[in-house]
Amino acid sequence: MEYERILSASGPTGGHLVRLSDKKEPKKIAWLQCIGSRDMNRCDNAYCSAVCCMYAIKEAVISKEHSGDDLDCAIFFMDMRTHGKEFERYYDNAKTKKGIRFIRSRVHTINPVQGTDDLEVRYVTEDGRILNETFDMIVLSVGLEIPKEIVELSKKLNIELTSSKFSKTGTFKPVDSSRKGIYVCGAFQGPKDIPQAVVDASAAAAAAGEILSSARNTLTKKPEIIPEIDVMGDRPRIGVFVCKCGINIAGVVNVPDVSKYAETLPYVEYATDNLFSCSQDTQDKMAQLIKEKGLNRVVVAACTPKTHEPLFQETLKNAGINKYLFEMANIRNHDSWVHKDSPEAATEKAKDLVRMAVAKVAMLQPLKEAELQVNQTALVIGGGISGLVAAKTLSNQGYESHIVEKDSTLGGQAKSIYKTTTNEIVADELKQLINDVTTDSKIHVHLNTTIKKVDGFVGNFQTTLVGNATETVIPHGVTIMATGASAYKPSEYEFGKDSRIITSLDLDQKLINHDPMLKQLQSAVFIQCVGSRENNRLYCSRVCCTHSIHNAIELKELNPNMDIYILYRDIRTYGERELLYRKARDLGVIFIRYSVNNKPSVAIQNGKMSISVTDHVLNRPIIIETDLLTLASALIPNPAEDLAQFFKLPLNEDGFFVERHAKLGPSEFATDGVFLCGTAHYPKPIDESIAQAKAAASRAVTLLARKNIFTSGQVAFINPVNCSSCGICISICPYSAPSFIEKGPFTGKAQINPVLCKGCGLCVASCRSGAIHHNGYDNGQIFNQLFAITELPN
Amino acid sequence: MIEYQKKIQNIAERLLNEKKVDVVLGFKKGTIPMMNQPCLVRVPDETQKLVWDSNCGINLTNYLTNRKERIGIIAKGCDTRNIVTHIVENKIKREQLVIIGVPCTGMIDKAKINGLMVNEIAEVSEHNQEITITDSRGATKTIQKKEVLQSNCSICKYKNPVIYDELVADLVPESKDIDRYEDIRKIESMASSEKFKFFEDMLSTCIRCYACRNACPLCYCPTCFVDESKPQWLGKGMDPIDIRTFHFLRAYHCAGRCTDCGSCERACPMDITVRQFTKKLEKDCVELFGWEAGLTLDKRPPLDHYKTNDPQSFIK
Amino acid sequence: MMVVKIDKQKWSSGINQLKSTYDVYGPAKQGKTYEFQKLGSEQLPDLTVQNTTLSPKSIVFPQSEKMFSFHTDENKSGHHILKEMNNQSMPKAVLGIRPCDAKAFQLVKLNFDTCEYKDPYWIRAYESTTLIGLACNNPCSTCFCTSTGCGPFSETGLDVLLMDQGDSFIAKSLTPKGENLLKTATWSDSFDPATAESILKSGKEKAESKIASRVKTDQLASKSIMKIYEAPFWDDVAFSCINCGTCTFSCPTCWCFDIQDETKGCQGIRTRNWDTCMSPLFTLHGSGHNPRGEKTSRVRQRFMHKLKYFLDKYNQGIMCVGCGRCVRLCPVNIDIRQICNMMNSYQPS
Amino acid sequence: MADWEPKIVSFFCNWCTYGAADLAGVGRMQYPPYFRVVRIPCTGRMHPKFFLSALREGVDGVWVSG
Amino acid sequence: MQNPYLPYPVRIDNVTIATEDKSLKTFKFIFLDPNDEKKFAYKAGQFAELSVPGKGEIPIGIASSPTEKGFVMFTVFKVGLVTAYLHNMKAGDIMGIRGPLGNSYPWDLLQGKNIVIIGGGFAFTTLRSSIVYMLDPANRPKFKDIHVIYGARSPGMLLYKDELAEWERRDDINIHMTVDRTDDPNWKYNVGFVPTITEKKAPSASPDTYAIICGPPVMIKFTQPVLEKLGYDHDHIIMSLENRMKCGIGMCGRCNIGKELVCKDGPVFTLSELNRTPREY
Repeated sequence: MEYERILSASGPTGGHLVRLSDKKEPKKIAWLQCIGSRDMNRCDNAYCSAVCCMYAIKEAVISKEHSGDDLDCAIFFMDMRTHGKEFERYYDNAKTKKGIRFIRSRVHTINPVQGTDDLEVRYVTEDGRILNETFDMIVLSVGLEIPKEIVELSKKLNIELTSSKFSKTGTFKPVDSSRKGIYVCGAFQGPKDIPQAVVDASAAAAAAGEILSSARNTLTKKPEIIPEIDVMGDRPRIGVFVCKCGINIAGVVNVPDVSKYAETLPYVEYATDNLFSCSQDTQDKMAQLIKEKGLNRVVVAACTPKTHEPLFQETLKNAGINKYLFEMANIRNHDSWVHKDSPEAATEKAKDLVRMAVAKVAMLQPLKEAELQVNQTALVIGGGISGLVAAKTLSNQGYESHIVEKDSTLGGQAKSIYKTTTNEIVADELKQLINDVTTDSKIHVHLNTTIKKVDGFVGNFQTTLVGNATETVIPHGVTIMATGASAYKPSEYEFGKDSRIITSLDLDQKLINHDPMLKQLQSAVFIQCVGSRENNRLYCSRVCCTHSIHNAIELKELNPNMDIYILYRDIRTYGERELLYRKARDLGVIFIRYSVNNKPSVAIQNGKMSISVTDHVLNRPIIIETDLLTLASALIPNPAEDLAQFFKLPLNEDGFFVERHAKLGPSEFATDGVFLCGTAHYPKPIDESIAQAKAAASRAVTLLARKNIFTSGQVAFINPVNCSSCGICISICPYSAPSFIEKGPFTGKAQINPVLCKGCGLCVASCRSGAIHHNGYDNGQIFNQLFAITELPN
Repeated sequence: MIEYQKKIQNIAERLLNEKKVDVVLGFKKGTIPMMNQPCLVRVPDETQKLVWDSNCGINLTNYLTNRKERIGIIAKGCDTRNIVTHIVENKIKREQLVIIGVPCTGMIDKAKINGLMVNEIAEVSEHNQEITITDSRGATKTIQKKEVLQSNCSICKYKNPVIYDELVADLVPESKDIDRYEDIRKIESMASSEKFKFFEDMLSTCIRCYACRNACPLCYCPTCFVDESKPQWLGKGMDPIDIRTFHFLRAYHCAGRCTDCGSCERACPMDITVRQFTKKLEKDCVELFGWEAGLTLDKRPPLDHYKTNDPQSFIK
Repeated sequence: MMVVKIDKQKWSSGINQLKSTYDVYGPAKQGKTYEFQKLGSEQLPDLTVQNTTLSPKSIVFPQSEKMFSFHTDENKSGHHILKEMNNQSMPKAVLGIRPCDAKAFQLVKLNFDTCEYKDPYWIRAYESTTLIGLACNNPCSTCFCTSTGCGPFSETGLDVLLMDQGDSFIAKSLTPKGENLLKTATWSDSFDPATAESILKSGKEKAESKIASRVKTDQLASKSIMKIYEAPFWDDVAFSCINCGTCTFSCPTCWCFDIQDETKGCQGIRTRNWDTCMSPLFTLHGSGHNPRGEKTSRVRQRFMHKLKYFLDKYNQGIMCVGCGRCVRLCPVNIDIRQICNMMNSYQPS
Repeated sequence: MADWEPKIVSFFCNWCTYGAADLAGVGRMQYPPYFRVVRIPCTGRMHPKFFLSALREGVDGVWVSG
Repeated sequence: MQNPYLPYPVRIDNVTIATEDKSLKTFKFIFLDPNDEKKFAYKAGQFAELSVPGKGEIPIGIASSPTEKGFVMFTVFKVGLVTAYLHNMKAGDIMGIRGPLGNSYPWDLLQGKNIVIIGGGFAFTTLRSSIVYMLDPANRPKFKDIHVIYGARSPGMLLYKDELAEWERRDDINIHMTVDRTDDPNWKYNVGFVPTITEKKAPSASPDTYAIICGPPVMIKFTQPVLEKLGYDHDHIIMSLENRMKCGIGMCGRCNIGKELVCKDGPVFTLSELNRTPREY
């Protein structure tokens, strides 16, 4: 955390990477992993904090970006746990392209180097050598733990905690605390990174929404609507409000001068300055001035529109002016804050920015927002556990849904899984869930069904289903993608050549069936990362370490004398799963690390199966004879290219869907009205899939709960007279907003559906004919800004 | 060439007789040497006026735009590539066309021939790959056609039609290992001041007649950007910056679509080598996207569609 | 009238003499083409070229011409009020202009110098220009000046006519302007006018005999506008047209122009630029309606204007001097000679 | 050249670089006052016209980022 | 040499919104130099180039009457670059007027005649000029009966509403207002297109009756046959054209119809004159 602040532009060193003690720029930095995690000796935190590996890598990479390639970054670690989406690729990149040193080791002491602020790290490598290395700076990757007060609070609330003091939740109820009506999310439930925390948050909101659904819309108030004044055809009367922002702007920019200057600009009827434009009383004053002076367009020269545009637009609305007749001049973030040593130049720049804003606002026209009805039904694609939970969550909140499953049964991958890590029997839970879904009158299940065509857009999709030799068109308002993933069928390790070589799911099947052969086994071997974390599948399948370890424990419990070997690259039992890893070791499961360049090999001779692997401690090959080889094969996404096309959704190079935002929008797409959950997003265990299913449902409800939605007025539109029908807009739009007109005098010309348009302007820029215009960013408006840059009016 | 011509006339006559097309689009003999005129033939009897020789450099695709009838069109390699682009861009439908493909051995460059004689050229005839020039005083000269090819034809990679329904002769061998971009690399290697001077000189004689634009089959917009009035952002006078802006943006509009048919250069009354602009973008499209225009009906040019996996290495 | 003989040696010294009083223009190689250019201090007109690619009309009527200036700064006086530009320059002398191009100025004058309105820019420029024509000993194959009321030795519109005699020119002044110029150039080796006339006469006959290209215009005046306008051949005539401005911009008699304001900051100018009836924009209404929206109507307009409307309006022949430029330069071989003959011989059924 | 102050027009995507420029302000990073930002809804909106026109208007540089 | 391209500087005296959709505004101009007003001696039916420095010029029919002194008035429809800019100008702004240009309605010929004015939409401007001119006490006796048929899309789109009401009250002029359609219960005049109302209200033809038509092409197209039906000779149907113009003085070459230049030889032509020209308007 402290290091993050040093790297931050707003941190104590202004983003300059220096050692705090002597302000020296470090040349060598070490990160020490697992400080306060995976450690019973010093801190009693047996769990893995799940996020630190990735943070350390990120910090190292960013440090290099700050300070150049000369900076030496070393990360001391035990297992590298980059199990998140796109993390493995980042890790690989850090290792191979950025030159970050990853040192698998145990650090035992850090000694200050006499007479300097440097530190010497003493560590033991895997092969047992003791080495010293001196660093300018050491960053401790300190783990996460629950503060005492929270533990206290939990007691008061009567919430049960785990041994690691995280809130206890169940795999199938990942956000339910032990007490009904109290839901948990984020790191309180277990150590986790941002996307997972965001997922949990949405899921918790969904869970809360489920029990509150009967109270929905009982406390809403209708805001008073101020009639909009028709300003079309009127001469622009521009008001300019220049904000001092306390001293944030006025401390550098001569604000009265700027506001006086603004008065001289064309069409400006009124200009003034404010201490804080965003304060409520200033807002009221502005609304009053707009009315008094008959202003019909407003420029606020202040901070950034990214945060304050909506606020001022609201002020315009309150004054009866269309909210799009507004422009901000960013004289704080882009001016006073960044030119504080040249107040004169900053004042000149502020004038330029105001002049540009005035030039643009004069050209702006009132815009209408398209209003559309929302069909309050959801389509859930995929009848696996995620899809089922999503549909059920929606139903609990009162919304209908259709589940489309290409298979003949519901349940997906969960059907093949034996137990959860907390020893719940998956089949029992799944049966209950399927029963809940199939008996729910609000959920319609379509088995053996695929999707043929999708028309429409957010609020009004029309999807053609094909199943059982019939086609049905389902109207729906939102879509949840829960298409899932499946186990990779290995081609390595002689798989398929011997019945003793099986996959993890095959082993689950044997466990489910209580296969008697399991008890007979003398020896069992697991090989991890089969098909994951290499070559064309450069991602971690996330679930396999835990799965194999859990199954190893199961086997040990069946037959404690069985010799069990787990051949792995890094053990990734993130969070409290680490406890299982520990338990397995306690039970005598033998863990042997192999390197990706030197994989184990399998030999079958005279009916005997033996596995050869180079032991990382002894550094020589050992041969294990075994009766059962379980391959922890990768989880690969189910093919979804067609669906991606239908809904205009992006897929990453591994075939997983790309969410709206990796951190902040994990359960939704950039395409409005389409949501994402489960292993179609990335490999994940059942609890995380369920959480994300709830999260996707929760995000979907934000749309479904509204009868109608308004789209932005800042969209593209086509003047058909100038359209040359070349089709470039249709081809280039990522959102399918343009189409050819099929009827009427402009048949064959293009048109844009304002509901689908995101206003990116790609079509506008691509249209050679100049037929496409952009409300809010039209050529004339941008040209006016451009001309205002170079034109000195007086 | 005369064999070509006969074959063209026969095919045109047959297509009209069989009512496969309503009109045939071809060339008729021009009124001055080295000039043929695009024409429409509507009845079988008139097909005899169709000609073919090395002066058919105008790209007839230009005349297809937005036509409604069924058309037989005589098309060289480059023309067919533009037909492809026209179909892709909804300017004509494939079903409307019977493409009479001409395996092309190149068109001759008027200016080069004019430069060979002191006096005015009175007549130019051709036989096989030889050109015989007669001047106004009766002097003659015979040269190899390849010496006087239009500069785009001498570096042509697609002499044969890429799409056709009829063929007037056997396909001709395509040239291999052509360096299409020698001139462009030379410009690219210039320092920016040199480049500036180069373009300044190159465009100094431009009279903004827009013949280059109008001869180009790609330029079919109802309102060209130079004519936009709301806002009018491009001056209409002889300001060199406005002239340059026109040429640059015209070239941009042809990026990924230009087939280097040479119509623009051929049309220029001031002999400006305007192809150097479009060729630069052609080179970029080849290098960045592996794209050559007008070879397939199934794909749109690289700058015409949105792909999440477009190369981004040039963004730095 | 004054006739002098200009020895080729005196030719260059005379021209340099002229340059102190006149801006001297003459044909010169520009890029790949020959055009009329203002000659530099030691530069001589290149008279080997048969005729320039573009007509010399731009010397009097530039393609872009500033008309007025203004400013929009409300803090200064006179804002938003147009002021005439000071376009005054030295008198111009155009050496080596062909008789056809000189005659063209006479036709264009009918447009710019009318009894109701006078175009001060054109008139001032024209009046300060002295045209020293070079008779065409070797007309081009596309020249048809003899059928347009002009000819290779035509004197109409010229101030001086030169005839190349190998090592000398015979120069015949036709106006006081021309006489002045000869004097300024100190080209004063007098030559017997009668001999000159006979040389010119034979030269003229010889040159005219070389002109094989002809158009017929005798029936044009008697036909009704509406009949020719409605003739069926216009679609065919216009078919190959690509709507470029080559024909109009290269033509010595096309005068159409557009007026545009250009501003930069508070400073602005009103300019006029050549325009072309080939462009759909030429007649496009603000409402989107276009009286000549179709290519055919624009091509028809060009030929009707030159060969019929002008003839009817001024009764001064057709608005074409037969220079052949549009025939040579049209990218798609639209040939005014063919069209003129079609119009002339058209008999409505 | 020492006193030369370029005028650079910066076309910034609303979703990334514009916000980044905001953050530069939040972080009080100091840079020369030569840039004038034009906010565009996405760099996809960027049209060759804008480059050409900006240069024609006399700016010294065009910076597109997003 | 007088420069015919040089506008007279004027100041906008006031701007009023002319129609409910604000697409038309009426501008009153005052000449900065009072002598220019004398030079700008015009007749009803002529037009002028409104010159907005920096934007350009537009030809607009003069809406004021020569009998109204001290100002000139134009009603401008917002359609292009110049008019859009003009619509955003305000009283006090300086610009230019160049003119008067073109011919006028043939007032000498019309003396002593019955006049039927047929107008539609925003082309009513020069007709207002003509009506005010004819109603001037000094001029009214020169004319016999005056009929005005004027239509607009809706009541709110009628120009010069106050004056229409005033003329309506007079007995020396017959005003027939019509709108294409309206749901205004207070609308007490005609509903229907101009040609239909013309057929009903226009006096039948006589050698002494002249019709002046000014309106959108579609109105003219359908009114012509009506007048023919009523017996009007083509010599007695007078129309005003609006072609794209730049110079306004017959030099720039774009506004011709046949050999006639609309800006200089027109814009007013009789139908029989137009019959002899190509229909390029």
